[in-house]
Amino acid sequence: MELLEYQVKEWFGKIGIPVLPSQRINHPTDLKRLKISYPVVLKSQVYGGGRAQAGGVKFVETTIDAIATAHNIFNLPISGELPEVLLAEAKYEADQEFYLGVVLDSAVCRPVLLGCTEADVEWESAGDKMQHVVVEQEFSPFYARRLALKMGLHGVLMQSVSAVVEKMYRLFVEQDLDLIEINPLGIKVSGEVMALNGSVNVNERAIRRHPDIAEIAKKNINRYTSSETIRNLGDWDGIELNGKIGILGNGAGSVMATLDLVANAGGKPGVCINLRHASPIETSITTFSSRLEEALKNLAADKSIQVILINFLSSIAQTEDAIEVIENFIQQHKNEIKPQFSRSNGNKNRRDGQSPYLVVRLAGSEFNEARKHLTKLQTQSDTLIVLENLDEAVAKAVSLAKPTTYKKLSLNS
Amino acid sequence: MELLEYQVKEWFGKIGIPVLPSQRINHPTDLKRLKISYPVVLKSQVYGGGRAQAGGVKFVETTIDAIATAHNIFNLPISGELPEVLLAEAKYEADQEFYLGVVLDSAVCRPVLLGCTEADVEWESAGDKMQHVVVEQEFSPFYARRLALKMGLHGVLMQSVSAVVEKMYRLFVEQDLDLIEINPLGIKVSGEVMALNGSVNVNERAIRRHPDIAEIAKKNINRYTSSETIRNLGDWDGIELNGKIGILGNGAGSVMATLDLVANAGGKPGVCINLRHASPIETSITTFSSRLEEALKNLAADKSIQVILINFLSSIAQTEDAIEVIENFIQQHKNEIKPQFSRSNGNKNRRDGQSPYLVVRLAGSEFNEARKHLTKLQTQSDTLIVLENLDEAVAKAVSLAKPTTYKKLSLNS
Amino acid sequence: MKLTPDSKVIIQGFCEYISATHVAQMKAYGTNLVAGVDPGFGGQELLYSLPVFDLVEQVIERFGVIDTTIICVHPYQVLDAALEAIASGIRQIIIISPGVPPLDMVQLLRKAEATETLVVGPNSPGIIVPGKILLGIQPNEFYTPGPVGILSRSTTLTYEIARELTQAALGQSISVSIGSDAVVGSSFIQWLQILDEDETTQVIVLVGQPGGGREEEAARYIIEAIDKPVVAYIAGTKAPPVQHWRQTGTLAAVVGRDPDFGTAQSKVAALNAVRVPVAERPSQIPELVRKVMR
Amino acid sequence: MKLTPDSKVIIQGFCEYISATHVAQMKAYGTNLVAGVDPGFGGQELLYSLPVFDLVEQVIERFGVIDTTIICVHPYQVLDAALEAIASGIRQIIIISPGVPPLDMVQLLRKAEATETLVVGPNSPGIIVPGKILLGIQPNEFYTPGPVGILSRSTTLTYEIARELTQAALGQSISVSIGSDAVVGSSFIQWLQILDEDETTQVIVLVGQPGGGREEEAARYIIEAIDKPVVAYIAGTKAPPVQHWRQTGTLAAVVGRDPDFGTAQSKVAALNAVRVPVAERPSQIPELVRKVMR
Repeated sequence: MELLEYQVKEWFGKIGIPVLPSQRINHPTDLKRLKISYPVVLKSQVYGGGRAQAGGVKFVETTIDAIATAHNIFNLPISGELPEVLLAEAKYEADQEFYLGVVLDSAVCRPVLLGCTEADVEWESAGDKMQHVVVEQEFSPFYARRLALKMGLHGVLMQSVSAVVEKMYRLFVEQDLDLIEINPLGIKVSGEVMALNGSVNVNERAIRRHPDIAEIAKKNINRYTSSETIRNLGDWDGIELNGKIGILGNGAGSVMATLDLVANAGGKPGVCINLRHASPIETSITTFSSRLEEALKNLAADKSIQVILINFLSSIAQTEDAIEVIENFIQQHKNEIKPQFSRSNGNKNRRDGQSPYLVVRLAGSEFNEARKHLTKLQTQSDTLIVLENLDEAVAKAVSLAKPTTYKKLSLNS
Repeated sequence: MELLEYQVKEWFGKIGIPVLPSQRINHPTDLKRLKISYPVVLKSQVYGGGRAQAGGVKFVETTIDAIATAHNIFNLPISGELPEVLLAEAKYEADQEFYLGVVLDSAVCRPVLLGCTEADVEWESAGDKMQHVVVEQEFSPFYARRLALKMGLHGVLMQSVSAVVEKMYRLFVEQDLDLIEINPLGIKVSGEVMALNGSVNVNERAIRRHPDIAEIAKKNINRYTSSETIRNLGDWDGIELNGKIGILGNGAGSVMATLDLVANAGGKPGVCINLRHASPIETSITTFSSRLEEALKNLAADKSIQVILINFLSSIAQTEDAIEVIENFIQQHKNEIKPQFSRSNGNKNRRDGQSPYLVVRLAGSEFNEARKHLTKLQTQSDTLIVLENLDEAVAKAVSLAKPTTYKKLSLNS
Repeated sequence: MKLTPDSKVIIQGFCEYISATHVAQMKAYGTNLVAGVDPGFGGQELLYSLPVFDLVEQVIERFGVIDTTIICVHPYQVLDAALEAIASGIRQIIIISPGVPPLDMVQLLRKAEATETLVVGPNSPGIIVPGKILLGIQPNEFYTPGPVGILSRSTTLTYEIARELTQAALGQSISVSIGSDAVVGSSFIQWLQILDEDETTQVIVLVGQPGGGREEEAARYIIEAIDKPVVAYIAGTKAPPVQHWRQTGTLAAVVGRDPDFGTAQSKVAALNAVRVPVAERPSQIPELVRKVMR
Repeated sequence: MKLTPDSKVIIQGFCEYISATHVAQMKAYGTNLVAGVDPGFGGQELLYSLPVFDLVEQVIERFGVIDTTIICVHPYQVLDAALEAIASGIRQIIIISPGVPPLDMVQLLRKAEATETLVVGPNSPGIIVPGKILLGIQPNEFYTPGPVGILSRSTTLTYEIARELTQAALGQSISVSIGSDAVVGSSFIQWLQILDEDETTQVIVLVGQPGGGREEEAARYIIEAIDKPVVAYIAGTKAPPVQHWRQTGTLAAVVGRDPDFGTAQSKVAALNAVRVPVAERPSQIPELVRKVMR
């Protein structure tokens, strides 16, 4: 989970990373009570990069100027997002700008310190310019000095830059971050350093052990709601594609293998959900069946989904509960289909009111009973198919997903 | 350095150790704005133990009662100390009371967790009752569970007590403590725990890396001023005795050996100061010579000191500066002695206006020049003796310290 | 790695991912499961018909040296449980719990390396040696003794492949999942080495998925050091890349890795380059195994 | 412990306790002092006519493996400097700096034990092998080669005793101060063992002072394992006890130690109990040494 610049700078200030005097602006009129002297920079507080290029960062010289500019920035969407807050900050004349970062590298299973004597480097070509130090053992400040020296720094600047890296590392560990960056770090000829912009990514699994971050996460959770709840839930827990076949499985590898099978069989995978884990930012306790229930509800509500392919192979906690969820889902949608069909004449949206097909692949002795039971239901249902063989289940799902009869209606009409 | 109970409880609250609602009382009238409901406990905030027995802890039921009691406690000295602050705290009915502690054990070079299912244990006989766990490797909560189990706890209580120990350990490390205690920890039958009283000792060497503690230390420094500055400065840096021979040396072992020699030769050692280190709570930077100058000034001002015995054996930083300090001291006191002697007739205080003898033992080639130089001064001074042999220097110092002619004048007159 | 049926095993914690069925299955399989450790529940009752203790050291006092612990505590308590096991001299740790904060794992791995402790997982269903020992929650029904060693990072996908092999009458010598988290203990390389030395194993099936560089490392190691034939399957070749910040591509460039680093494509390419046959789907694996076994 | 004149030595940091004179003295004594490490001053100038580097690893790149580092950085930087040395493979560390926070030392000692690193100090003037090598700030003028090994916790008092021996024509084989802080690295026991094996050493002089239990431990070890005669001197027998909380007495009782623990009296008694002659004053030591040498 990302934090906004002003939140990051509060952390910086507390831990002793030098930051400029700044003020949070909730409304343009707040600028009348500005305690920083002009010239001032106004910065849109949005997630993601490219803010400056999009016009979200402006220098202002007077209060009138500032209020007008703030109005504009508040109304300027950046990557589709409007800022709730601006940050007003003193202007800083840096002689040089550096990049500093700490990131967890899963390939070496260690944090890596990153540093470059240029800011805003193109990552793809940063190979030569960007320096890195792997923090092999428990961190100690000498790792930060090693980075600063690799960056080609000496004397006082080497010491002040490594002191900043040391504090970044402390934040990294104390707050369970995946990433912390200062980009740029302003440098004066005098050797003074200043964190001009900062960003962090909090590891989502660790959020719940940091009450203050959990508080921010709770507010941010709106950014992940509706169809997005099922997207990007941590490590491969869900994938949103645009196809018509929704996939539910237990375990990331199993879900991905199913996705590959569907694609290889000529089908178009839609949302894929791994039910093994709850979202790490989920605040309430979930069970496998509650996650299954939620996922089925969301997929059924998604009009682009024609087929839901469930792939379960044994070792699911509370098998009975899970089967009951599937059964309830079928019952509920069987009841819905009839009256809806009668009303669907002349309805332009093909899928409206029609339940998606449910292809259920169940394998393993755990499911022997359930398979028999659901197979019985199959005969009473128009939309349920129960199978044991995975390849067959995939083939069935692909054949059931018919091509859509209209395209981009909303854009062309 | 000790902290007061209310400071310790602020730490407890922040780190999540359960504490009762409480309020700091700077003046009895503050009790009119008490936000805690009666009955309330008023506690004198003084250093050291025995507060309850001395009458510094009282239960009160009404505001009138509280104000009157607060007046009394503010005026009740405990071990000679008047409280500047009281703590008003909700009353707690504990079913049981435990002792918990974490202390650095220098013999095993590790922190030790301590726990006892009785509070206020007599330390001398605690052997059987008090449980301990040495924190051999990096701390992890299982050490706390080990302690709780050794204390004979089970189930929920084992877990809640070990959770408190875990947080105590975190404070111990984060704040560089020598000791942290909860005594007592109140226990309810329900399994609820409550830190009813807490104390910590901050390691004096680490104070400067904790700005908030350094702030408290700065205020506390008044407790260590005047003759007390030279006492108890960390580990063996100074010892205050009541004898007439003040001892200055370089290194704790050397100072103690000199002290022993003086005592074994029939002399009475007075204040002994190890000049090798500055006081750890000293805020300004000191040098060996500045410490020597300060120590000489303090010893000369101390009227009970008749002889100052300096024992220097090579390897002193800036030898020349140190010798210059001694020389200046002699010059200054030579000048003082003459006029003061003339005014000292009829003065009841024998030592008043008379400088102490200065026996300077210098050995090592570093002091060859200095010894020659001071030996020359010796001939011009009434009070300076320069020697190379330690035993001789000690013998001289002892012979110069004559018995006092009056005793406890102020008490008997 | 001590994987003999007589090696003594404990379970630390009983989370959602380990059920009474799993415990019963392990015992039925002959695993020498001596006790459970669950702080606060010591001595109170027999959980899943195992004696339960508050501390690992209490188990050791009672039963002597323990070879392996299976950790199923809350993800935030995994580090503590593992450090407790290490402090008690246990040198094989299998972590079932998913969701362990990665910086906890970094700390644990530093300690594990210093003490030469093998850590499998987290987010791993553990190890099965068909017919001999089950350490974890792999469903034994899909396994049968035989010559194929399975190395994987997945849970269910691992069983899927075992099932395909068993149905094709190809038994397994061992099946290990090193765990699907970004930061895990043991690597494919360590297990390739063990399987290469294992007398029962004739073919190795390597099951990968996107993220990290473990399959690429494995490919390099296979060409350098492994004599036995290897067959691979990589899930997620059709999955869109999930951009973990600067793990895939960008950080890779900085530290001198391929910009394709972490993708299923990169893994398939690395395996192709060392002539390891890569199956297109799980059901194709038995066929490839038979081919290389000839 | 490698104490031969060819072993390579560096200095990390130059605090008030190490002067140009000390560095010159070490070099004059033949100590193979190859470089200084002082972050921020690397390459800038020759400090005390030593090449100065920013990092220990830079020294090693240039001069190869380093045997010993003498640490004189600010007390709050001692832990970092020592960890840097350990990470660079240095396995002998002498810490001169006084005032190191004790919890930093606890952390360092855990790491030192795990890596089998010898840590002498903090607050130690180091080691001298008269006529061979000087590692630290002991003034060599008081020393002369001979058969007496000195083990101490003090600084100046150690030289005082060396001076007494030299004046009495009793040379020294080695003189080590383990440091006068409460928490220090190497113990008397370790050094007693080294001196017992050292061919040059014929008599050992043990110099103690109040605090901790190192002298008592040493006494127990002497009776168990040391064949060479030992003479002792304990400073502070007339000093009033400084009550470090529950270090002296009270904590002792809890963890099963003598309530007298930590006092000079306890140390003298422990040495008397194992028939180690205890001198009353430094000038008496040569006499006692001669007596036991006969």
